[in-house]
Formats: sequence, C-alpha cells, structure tokens
Amino acid sequence: MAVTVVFIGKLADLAGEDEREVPAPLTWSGLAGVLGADLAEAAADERTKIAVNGQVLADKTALDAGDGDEVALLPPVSGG
Amino acid sequence: MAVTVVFIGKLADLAGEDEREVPAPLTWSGLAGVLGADLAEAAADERTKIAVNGQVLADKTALDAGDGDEVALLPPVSGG
Amino acid sequence: MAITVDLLDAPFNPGRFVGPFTDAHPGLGGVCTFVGEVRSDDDTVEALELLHYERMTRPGMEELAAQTVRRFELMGLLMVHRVGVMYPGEPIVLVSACARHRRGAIDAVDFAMDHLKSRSWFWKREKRAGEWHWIEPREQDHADLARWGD
Amino acid sequence: MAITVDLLDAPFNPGRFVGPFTDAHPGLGGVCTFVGEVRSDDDTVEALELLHYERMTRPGMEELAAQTVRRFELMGLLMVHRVGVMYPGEPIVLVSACARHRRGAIDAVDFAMDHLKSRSWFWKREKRAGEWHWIEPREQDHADLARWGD
Repeated sequence: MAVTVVFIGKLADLAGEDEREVPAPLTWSGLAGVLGADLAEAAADERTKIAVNGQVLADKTALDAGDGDEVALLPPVSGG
Repeated sequence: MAVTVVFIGKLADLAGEDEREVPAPLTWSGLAGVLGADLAEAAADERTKIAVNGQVLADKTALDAGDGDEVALLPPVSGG
Repeated sequence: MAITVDLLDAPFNPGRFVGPFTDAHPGLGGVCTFVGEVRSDDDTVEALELLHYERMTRPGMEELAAQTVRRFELMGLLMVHRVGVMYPGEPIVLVSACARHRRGAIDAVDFAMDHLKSRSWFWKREKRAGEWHWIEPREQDHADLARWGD
Repeated sequence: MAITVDLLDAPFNPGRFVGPFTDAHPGLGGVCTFVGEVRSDDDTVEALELLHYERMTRPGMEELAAQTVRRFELMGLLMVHRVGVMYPGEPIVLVSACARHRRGAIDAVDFAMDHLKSRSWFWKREKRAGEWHWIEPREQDHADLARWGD
C-alpha cells in the first residue's frame, strides 16, 4: 500500500533523501500533506515535471499514483 | 633555357607523360606550337586552370613563363 | 546496422569504443565522432557530477538514438554517456555515427549532441571552492535545439 | 594551439593520429573527428586513385587549416589526406578539431570537409572492371560549399 517518491538533484537536497515511501494513493492535492509545504511548492514550480513509472505527466495536477507506483519529481534538466 | 610543363590527371593521359621540358619562354599563343593541338585545346577548356610556380593565373591567356618556371595544366579538381 | 547506447559510471577511453564501432561497419563512407570533456576553463571548477534517473535516462537515450538513425539514414550509431563525479579532462560524452555519406554522419552527431545537451534526463552540479552548485539549463541549449524544428 | 597537415601515400590508422592529437590539448571542451573511407557501394569499384600536385596541394591544405582555425576559434586542428591508390575500406581523409565548445568543433569539421572535397587540389579516378575512369566534380560538392558563403 505504498508509493515510492523519487527526488532528483536539488529536490533530493530539499527532501534530504533520494526517495521516500509514502502511503497510496498519492494525488496532486495530497502532495503538500504527504511531502510537506517546501517540496509541494517545488513540485508546483512550472519547470518541475512529474513522472509516474517513468512517464512524464502532461498535466501534473492529474497525479494519481497507486500502490507500487514510482513517482519522480524532476527539476529542469541541465544537459549532459 | 627551359620551362617544365606539368600535366595532371587526364591531361597527363593526353600528354602521355607527367611532365615535359620545353624551351623558354612559353606563352599562351605559343602553347599549340609547343604542346600540340590536342593539349592546347584541352588547356583552352574553360574548366582547365594554369598555374605558374604553384600560382593559378587569373587570366591564363596572360601566360608568359621563363627559364626555370614550372607551368602546370590543371583539370577540374574532383575532390578529396 | 547497430545502435549502441551506454551509461558509464567510471572514466572511459573513447578510442576503445570508436575503433571496434568503425570496424563493425564495413562499406561505410564516413564516420563522425564527437567527444565532450569536462572543461578546465578556469581553476575554479574542481569537479562535475552528472545525475541520471535510470528508468527515464536510458530509454530516452535509446529513443534519441533510434530517431537519429532514422533521420540521417545511418549505418550505425554509438552513444556513450558518463554519470557520476568527473574531473577536468575526463570524457563526458561520446557520439559516433557511421553513414554512407559524410553529411549524414556529421549532421547526425550535431543533432544527437544538441538533443543530449538539452533534452536528455541529466542533472548537473559543479564543485567550486569545495561547494557543490546545481547547474540550470542554458538559453544557448534551447537555441541549439530550435535549429532542428522537432 | 597546433595545426597538423599531412599527405600520406600509404594506409593509415586514424586512431593513431586522434589519440595523441586529443591528448595534446588539455582543457578542451570537445573534439570532433571525421574519417572518410573508400566506399564499397557496389562491387564495381575495385580501387580509387587520388593524385595531387605537391607544390599546390599541401599549401592549399595548410591555408584551409589556418582559415578553419581562425573562423571557428579552434584550439587545434588535424588534417590528414591520403594520396595514391586506395582500396574499399581504407581511410581517405581525417579531420579532427579541438575547441572549447562543441559547436565550434563540429562546424569546423563540416567546413573543412566541404572545402577539402570541392576546393582542394586533388584529382580522382576509379577503377571499374579493370579500367580507370577520371571522376568529374559533383554538383553536390558545389552546393555544399555554397553553405559557407566564402
């Protein structure tokens, strides 16, 4: 009954860890309650993308992850 | 009292040799008399360039090579 | 036709990849290769770290490689990227393209590099004076990408 | 900054040139390399011969190399060309450019190759069914050159 949230780059710095298990389901409106205000604010930044199981959400406010899903919070890529 | 005439590529085929010593001076009007009609005609082809001591003549009809000069007849380059 | 995509977490020698790659494509007209290294612009950058997200970074590179091969009608494409901590002078990225004609090979490398630099799932930070700093996307990278109209 | 121009009358291994060339430019951001080989498009081309005129071909390549370095602000440029009789699969030409930024390195190779292919003092013939045939300039080569507006 868990969702794995993966934090990348500076969002991992903010979270203080690379990933965290949170209770399913995880929705956009539930994000602040689960991750805290700072991370929810960073997730809301227009340049932050959210992927579920490796697929980027076209509309991240439609987030609705269930048991076993992996949700990644992706800051802007800085290039290889 | 000689000019070296260098033939490149298909002009060497036409000349039957890679170079030839001819009496100085060698001028445009004297070319047919010295090299023969076939080579003079090939030299007159608008795509054929003439170089004297490695410098391409802007106007090949101004050819006027003296003793020790090297005159090259250059067909169109075909690329490396 | 062969596509090779790899992510490496330790220093690599580009020649070790390019030689066998070229030899594997008899009949090629040209092979173009780009190697990007950690610059030592100044003495302030002590190290660079590239992070990736395996389940997105690798599929993204594979899709880019397939797209590049189709667009430029390549005979083969090699795409190798470092992740982890790197020091000035170490190779970061290697892209090599085999084609029947030179224009395809050169343009393919140009295209693949522009996309790797701006649209791939990598995050970068630099260490200066003992402190790590996250690198934001550069405007130039987006301008580079706009050249391809895709 | 180093410019190396060479004409070779025997087969060569590009890696033997590129490795030391790259190593000689610490601090580079990127190195782009193009190697052109004798294609085996079909079985009809048995061999290719490139003729040159030493007193014009070598200075012409040196001038092209210097122009390329200036135009793309390179850290170094390597330009090696075969002459003589070559067989399918053998390298004909190698151009490698070191620069601080990738765009300079890639564009420099593109520029140098277009000019080598269409404006350098080389004459080519191909052997098909035992007969040698002179190769005329290709329209495409001139179109390639027109891209650079020089």
